[in-house]
Amino acid sequence: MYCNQRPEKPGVKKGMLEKINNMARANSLWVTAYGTGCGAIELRPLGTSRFDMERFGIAMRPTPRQADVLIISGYLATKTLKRVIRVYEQIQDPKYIIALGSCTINGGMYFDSYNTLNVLDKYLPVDVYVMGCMPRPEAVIDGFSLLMQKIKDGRAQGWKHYKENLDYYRENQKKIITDWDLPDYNW
Amino acid sequence: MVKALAIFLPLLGAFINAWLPGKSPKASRVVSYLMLTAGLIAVIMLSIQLGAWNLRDLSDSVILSTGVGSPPLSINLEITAGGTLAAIVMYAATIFSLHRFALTTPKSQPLILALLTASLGLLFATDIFNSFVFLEIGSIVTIGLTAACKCGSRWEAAIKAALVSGLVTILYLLAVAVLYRSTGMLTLAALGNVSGASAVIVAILLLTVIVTEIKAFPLTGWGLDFYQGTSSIVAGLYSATWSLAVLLWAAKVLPLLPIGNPIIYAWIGAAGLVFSQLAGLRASSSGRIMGYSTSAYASLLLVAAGTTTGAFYTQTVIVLMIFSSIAKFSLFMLGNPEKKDQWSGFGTLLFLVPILLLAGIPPLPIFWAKFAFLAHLASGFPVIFYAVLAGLLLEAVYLFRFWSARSEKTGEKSAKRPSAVAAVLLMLLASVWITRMSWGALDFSGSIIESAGLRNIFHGLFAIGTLLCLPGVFNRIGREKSYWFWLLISGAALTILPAAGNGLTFYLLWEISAFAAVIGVSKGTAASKGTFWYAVFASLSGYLLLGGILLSKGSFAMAGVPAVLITIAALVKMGQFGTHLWNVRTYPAAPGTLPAFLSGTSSKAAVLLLVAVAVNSSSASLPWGRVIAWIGALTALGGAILAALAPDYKKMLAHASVSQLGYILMGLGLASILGWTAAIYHTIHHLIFKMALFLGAAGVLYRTGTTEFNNLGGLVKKMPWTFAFTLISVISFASIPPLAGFGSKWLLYNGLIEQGWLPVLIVGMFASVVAFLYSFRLLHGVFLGQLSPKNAHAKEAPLPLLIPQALLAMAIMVLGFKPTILLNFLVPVLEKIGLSGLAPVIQGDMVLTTMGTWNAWMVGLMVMGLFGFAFVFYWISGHKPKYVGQLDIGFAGEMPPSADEVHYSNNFFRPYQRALSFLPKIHAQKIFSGVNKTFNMLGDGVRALFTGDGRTYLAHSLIFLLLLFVFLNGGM
Amino acid sequence: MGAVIDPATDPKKTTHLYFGPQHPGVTGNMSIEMWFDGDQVTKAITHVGYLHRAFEKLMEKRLWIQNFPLVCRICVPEPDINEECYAMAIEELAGIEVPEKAKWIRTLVLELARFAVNLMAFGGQSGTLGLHTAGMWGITFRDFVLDLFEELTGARIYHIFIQPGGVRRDLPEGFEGRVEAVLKKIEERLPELDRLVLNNAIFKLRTQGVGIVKPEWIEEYGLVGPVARASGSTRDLRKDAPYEVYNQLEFDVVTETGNDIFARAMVRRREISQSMSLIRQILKKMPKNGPVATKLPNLTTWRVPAGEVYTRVESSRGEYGYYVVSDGSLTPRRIHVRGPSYVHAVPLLERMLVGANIADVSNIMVSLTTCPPEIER
Amino acid sequence: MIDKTKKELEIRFPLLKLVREMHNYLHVEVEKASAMDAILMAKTSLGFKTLQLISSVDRMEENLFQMTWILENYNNETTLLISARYPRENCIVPSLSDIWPAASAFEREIFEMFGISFPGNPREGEDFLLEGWKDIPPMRRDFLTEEYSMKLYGERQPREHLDPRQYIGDMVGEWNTPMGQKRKEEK
Amino acid sequence: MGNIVSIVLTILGALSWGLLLGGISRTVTARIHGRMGPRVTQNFIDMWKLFKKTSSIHHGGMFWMAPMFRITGAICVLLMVPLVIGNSITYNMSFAGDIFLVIYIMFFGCLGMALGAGNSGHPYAVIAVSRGLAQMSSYELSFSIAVVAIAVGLKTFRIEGIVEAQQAGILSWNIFRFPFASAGALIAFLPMQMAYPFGIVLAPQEIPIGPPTEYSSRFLSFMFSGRALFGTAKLILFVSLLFGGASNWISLLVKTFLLYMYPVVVSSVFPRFRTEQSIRFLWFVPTSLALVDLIRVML
Repeated sequence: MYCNQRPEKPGVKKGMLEKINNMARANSLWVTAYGTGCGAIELRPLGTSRFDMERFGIAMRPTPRQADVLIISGYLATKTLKRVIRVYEQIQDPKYIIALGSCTINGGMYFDSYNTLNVLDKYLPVDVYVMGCMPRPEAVIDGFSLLMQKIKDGRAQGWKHYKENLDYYRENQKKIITDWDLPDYNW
Repeated sequence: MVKALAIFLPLLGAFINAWLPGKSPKASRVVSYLMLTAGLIAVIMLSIQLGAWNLRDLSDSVILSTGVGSPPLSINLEITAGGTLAAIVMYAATIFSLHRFALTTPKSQPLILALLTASLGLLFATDIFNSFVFLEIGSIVTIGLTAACKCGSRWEAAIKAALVSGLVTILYLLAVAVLYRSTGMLTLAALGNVSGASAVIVAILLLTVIVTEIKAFPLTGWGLDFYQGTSSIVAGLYSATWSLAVLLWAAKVLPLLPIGNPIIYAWIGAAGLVFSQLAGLRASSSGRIMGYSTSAYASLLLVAAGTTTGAFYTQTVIVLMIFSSIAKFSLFMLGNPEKKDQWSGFGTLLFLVPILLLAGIPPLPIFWAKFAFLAHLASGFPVIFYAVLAGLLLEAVYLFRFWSARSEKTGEKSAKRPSAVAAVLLMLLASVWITRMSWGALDFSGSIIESAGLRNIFHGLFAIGTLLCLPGVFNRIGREKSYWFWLLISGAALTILPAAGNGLTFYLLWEISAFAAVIGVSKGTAASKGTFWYAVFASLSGYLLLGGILLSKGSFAMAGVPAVLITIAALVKMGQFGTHLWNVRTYPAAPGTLPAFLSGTSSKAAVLLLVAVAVNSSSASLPWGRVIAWIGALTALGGAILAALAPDYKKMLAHASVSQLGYILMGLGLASILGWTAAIYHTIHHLIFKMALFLGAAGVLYRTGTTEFNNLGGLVKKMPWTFAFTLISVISFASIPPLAGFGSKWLLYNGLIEQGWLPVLIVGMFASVVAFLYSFRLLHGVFLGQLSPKNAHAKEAPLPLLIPQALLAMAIMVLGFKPTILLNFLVPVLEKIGLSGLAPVIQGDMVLTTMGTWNAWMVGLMVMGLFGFAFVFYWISGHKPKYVGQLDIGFAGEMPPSADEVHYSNNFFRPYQRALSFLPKIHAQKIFSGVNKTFNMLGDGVRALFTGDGRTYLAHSLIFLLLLFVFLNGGM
Repeated sequence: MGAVIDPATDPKKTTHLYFGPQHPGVTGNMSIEMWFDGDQVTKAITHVGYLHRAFEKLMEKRLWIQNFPLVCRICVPEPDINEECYAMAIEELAGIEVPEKAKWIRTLVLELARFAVNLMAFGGQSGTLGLHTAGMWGITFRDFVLDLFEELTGARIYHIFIQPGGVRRDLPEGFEGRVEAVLKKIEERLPELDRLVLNNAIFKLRTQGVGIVKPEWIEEYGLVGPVARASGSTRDLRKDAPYEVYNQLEFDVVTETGNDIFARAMVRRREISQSMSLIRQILKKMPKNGPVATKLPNLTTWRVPAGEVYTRVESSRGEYGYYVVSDGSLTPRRIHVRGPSYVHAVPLLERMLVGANIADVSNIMVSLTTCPPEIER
Repeated sequence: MIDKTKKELEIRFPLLKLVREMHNYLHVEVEKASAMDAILMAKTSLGFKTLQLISSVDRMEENLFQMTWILENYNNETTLLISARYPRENCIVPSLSDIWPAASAFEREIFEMFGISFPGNPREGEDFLLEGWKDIPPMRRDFLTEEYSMKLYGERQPREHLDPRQYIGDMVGEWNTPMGQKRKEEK
Repeated sequence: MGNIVSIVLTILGALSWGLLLGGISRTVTARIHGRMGPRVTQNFIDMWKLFKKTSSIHHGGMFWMAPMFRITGAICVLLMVPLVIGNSITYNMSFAGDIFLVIYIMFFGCLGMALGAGNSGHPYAVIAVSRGLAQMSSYELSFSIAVVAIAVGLKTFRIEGIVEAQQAGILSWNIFRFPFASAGALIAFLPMQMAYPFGIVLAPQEIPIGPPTEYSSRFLSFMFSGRALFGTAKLILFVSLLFGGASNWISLLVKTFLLYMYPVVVSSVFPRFRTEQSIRFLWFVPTSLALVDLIRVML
């Protein structure tokens, strides 16, 4: 029914071709359409005339299978975290996470809430954080350009990190998702 | 001495028995058996002596005089050759039923023997007063037997019988008085001597008596109630002895009646046949159905008396009456349906043979009589012919309904009864014997299709189609035991079919094939409904075909009405334009590989029939070709839409089959070379892919036990080869190049445009696009999507099913890539037939028409090349995707609940359905139920005559008498 | 519509699917669990809680004034009503008088917010049907309004502008002119948007007669706002229970009788015009001078007197209520937020979707302008 | 209008307390035994046909739950709040879900948040806001959200840099995991 | 040999042209929205990125093979249509079949796509296929009526023949000679290109996002190139059928570009139909238009 294999360790690729690939990856970031939090409201102006993220090749894709980037637009409730893990693992490599808002960094104003996790980094490998509550569209674009730069430099390796340290992430995830019913390996 | 013994041994037995009873039942039984066996031997000897077994000449007779003086004081019997045959039946029936009486009503043995004596007496009586005596004995014994049996409404039945016999007595005695007064003689021959007013009176009175006694239509009521009221054993014995005797006596008397023009019998009979069979449609209890059937045969007797004379009359009547009696006897013996006892497959079959016999299905004996008789009618009495045809069809309908209702209760224990088994065996033997007699000459010398090429194509198709279905019969489930035998018979008959040299041969093979298949279908689990529909529509097409053949005197060179009838017969067989109902019900019900045979192979018999009609006509075309093409086009469209909405794999294939046959009709309707090329090409193509699909369906059914789309899905993981072959077939019938299906469409469209039939073309093209809907539905519903956990155990279909599919898939490839192999053979053949239009030009691999080009080989190379290139590119580009489970889908971030729930299957094309909703919902189903309702209403109307009240029946008789009087008097 | 199959009776005949949370057609982070037969929904269950941040729990832990940053986050598109509602409750409990000018500014802020939301929702309605042009334009127009907010409050989305006893600051210099300029700019483009959406034959085909809210459901479910007003209701708290200065403004309650999605779009469209007129009236009638806030006690030790109150404000989605319980301590005892989406998205949506086409699910949901955070808080 | 409502209610039920009375606004507290009767009477004969909210306040000190039903009369814009107090242990309150379909969702939430049971609500116990919650109902006063959050989601991360750029910079995505820690130490 | 070279060049050229047109159309749509829009080469970058993603998943054989079906079907259509009239080397495979073959071979890719979607097991994909097939069966009706009307009117099914018959000046183009049939075919062109208001197959807000919902990475890039190729092939086919074909490369590019802009512009101003509305519209409006010319031809 589901996948039952551990993910393979991705190899390290270098060379000219990989640089070209990275250029292409950086200039064609497809974002999973999943507004996980309140930051999603600022993603909509991002697509319209003033900010127009399509200029950078950033587009929204409705399904995770076809996307490259997952935007965590703010705090994550535990109920959402489960879905986000599922969505993230269904994105194909290489994949990146941009986390918006202070609340993803250390809990922000919800640091003492029983239902929102504080440090997203423990559960998913974040490539770029964007500060603010909520971040302005300009800030989000800035985050994207940072991500693009990281991809071009070959430093956006969160997905590799996730695969290498899957046990660590799983342990953390299972700690807070009490009714864990996701498959352990899930691509 | 032998003669007398033959008649009076039973009487002696009766007396002994009457004297013995109570003291030693065993002794009485021994006596009875002794007497009866001796009598039987005597009768057989007599029959051999008279040469009755020859059947062609039944005129011999011996006179047996008893006592002194002349009748009526003595009993003078004329033992005719035919009569001896009937006497054998009577003896045999009595012997067979004796032990059952011994079990139920031991004291009735004298009555039984008396009944036999009365029957024999009546059968051979030459004197009108002697006849009266036997009639009276028979009536009284009947009443006694009825009253002695242990069934609920026996008294009613007995009293009704008594009332009627009272009336009959009065009328009969009146007639005797008048006759005697007029001629001074009481022999039957004297009837010819009366003249004037007394002749009329005698005729009217006796006719009323006869019609009442034989239970022909207007005076059927009491007989129905009698059959319904009494126990099955009494009814069985009654129909095999007394009823048979009365019928044959009537047959003897009727020609002698002093009526100006005997055609009046035929009119009474024909009208009675239609009306009583209409009423029969409403009958539900077995007794009543037998009653109606008796009425049908009585009516046939009247028709025969009115239209035929001499030896032919005798033969017809003897065969019809004797075998119908045997059939009824065995049906009654096989049990009373109300008892709801369980039946095995063998029991069902046992039950089917008498039904087939009654319905007049070849090669059973009644068919021969009916065939000759109908041929005679067709040559001289067209209106009566149509009426009789319609009546017989109606009879077949209710008989088959009776059987299907009966076989629904099949299951555990067999209710085999030795007597019934014997009767059935006897019938089968008799049929072999009578077939040998060759009433109509079977002819294989020159085929109805002169062109050897065409003939060979059809021979090959039928043979291959049958052969490919055979391996799969080894994989069957449960009750579907011996359908392979019937498949083989049906296929064999089909294979010979193109060689048939005349109409009769064709019809015979056609019906054998159809009804062997009916029996095969009945082997399926829960197949009763499907079998019923198939049997009814097979009868319909059979009777239409018969009508056409008879009207054109057995030859296929025909035009006008016979051609139309035969065309309709073919359309019914193909399930076109509303008659698809039987396909849709039969194919899902049929067991194992039988649907593949039915849809792929058997339906091609209709194509052959149409081809035969067309090639034998003067212009090498079908009557009303344009109408036929339209029927084909509309059926193609309607069938495709219905297929898209079907919820069941086999049902969908059935609709699809009907739809695809529509294309063949479009081609045949064209009557141009291109059209025919397309039609024959598509015939072959349809055989190939439809067999492959149905064999695939058989595999799926075998492995999963279901064909409902809701319960299937995802089987590609389990049955990859079946899927691959199905996919090839689907791509082909969706007419996607480079597989074979495109060729037929291309040729057809070219043909249609050549003739300028653009509207037909548009409908056809639309239908071919709608075919995508169901082609995908089929693949998805069964093979794609989520695999239900229930089917997780399923394996690949067994090899006997797979190998034929593989061969067929290969054939599709070959036909698709190199259609010129076929076209090079086909086009010259068709050019010779004399069709209009230009033939396609074949240059190497290129096929050219005046407007279009098609190079299947290049297209095939291109597609395969590109596909192969893409394939290789996939491999060498180092793309190694990871296989994930079926539930690992992007499910909006949630977890899919279960494969069953996620699989999308029910109401697959609901938006399409909704878009269609502006159309009035004309379902063929509704039309047919409308027809059914109308017939039921008519039937009810007729049925209302038979109130079940004895007085009404008396009134009927009197009214009949009055009407006869008015009518005959006016006539004179 | 054929007979509706109950998934419980025949699971094989229905397909079970989640519409959301990760779904482009769903409004925010929520999901609808659906069973459908063919493409007709036979059963729907709304799932919420993906955004549950425990606001009500957190508010019990924080000072009265500290809760302002929290309450505005309860509704993302239109945060000001939360501030207004909460402020009204505190004022009611503590008996604080709001200066006249502050009332006008609050009304202005509320109307601007309603204006912005309706622009987005009106365009978004056609956006779900694939007419992205209108959706893009609507969000672009809204951006102009957000600029005004940014100038006024310093933030685009979460303004935290209203405070007990007034607002944070007075209008900046020349603000009226800039508001007028934005209104004018949008007003010029609106006819084009109308032509694109309301005059679009296919938009009408998709929305008329779809997503019917029967008038008798209004009282049964407690429907409010445009959803109720599109079904013939004439309820509008601004008219019926006026707060701030709405009783000094001239406007008619927008109401339609179509009961369907088109009527709801029409209500929103007409409320855009209404808001523009109201904003103009406010700018015209607003007193030029005067205090904008009352002096409050030391906020770190401020104890709001004990008591319970339920305050209501008309938001762009309808009546918005705060049930505030104070026990006289530094922090609130209990704050219960009642957003209009609560009944719209849970019981009403579950009922509306039964028998709906799967193509219309998103359409129907967007027409209710569901805002999940106000359901789950 | 309000006076009439108050009078009608007073005749039938002993009002424990008149909590607040304003223009078109009435908040009364009744005995828990008569709460349902009062609500039904308000619906049937006083015109309060709409249920706006069902709320619950945890009065832990008094060992009580205070239930409040907020009803509205749409015809004259009157709000009626009816409160009743129930003992805190094994609290059972009659359900209104067969009278107002909207009540079901409110009651599900209160069941989840306070553990107050509403027998008669067919959908009671279905997950509403939380998923797989195992602790005591979170809205109870004795549930300590901060401690819970600390325990489950970890301490709030202290800032090491004041420059946000550095804080969220390149190290993000690596330093929480064991491997990241090692790398960090190496640096 | 020359033929093979021509075929290879045709495929590569059509792929690039299709992707470029896609990029341009994104820009045009963005301009209508009031945005800048992406670079015109964005589609190439997307393709490259998808092709070079390092992992991908599949759900079984048909899922795996569907993009191959798609590409094969698209290239077949492409090769069956002569590109530049008079330049026989660009006729590619068009000698092997006529317009009927083209109509039917168009389904090859669609069926493959549908099978892949079915094998993915995702209900949305299957719903989309059900919608798509239902719609396809409707627009093919009007399209085939139009084609039959034109072919019968010109007395040839061969595409070269149809194009050659239009070489006598602009008024001999079929769009002027068969205006109603052309109108019907052009309306059918919209759903063929999945343009709104007929874009019910890839409806992101309803069934995200139709058949390719499970496709990722390299599969998706194949899918997109198939789509680009198929789009170009259909453009060339329509140019040949209605707009006089192309007598040189420039006119081929200009005509296909202009024709491509037509669905792009139309889809910017219409929302989607519901499936049954779309089907009914296609059954009645374009079909009746095309029937007018068919009847004219018959008389």
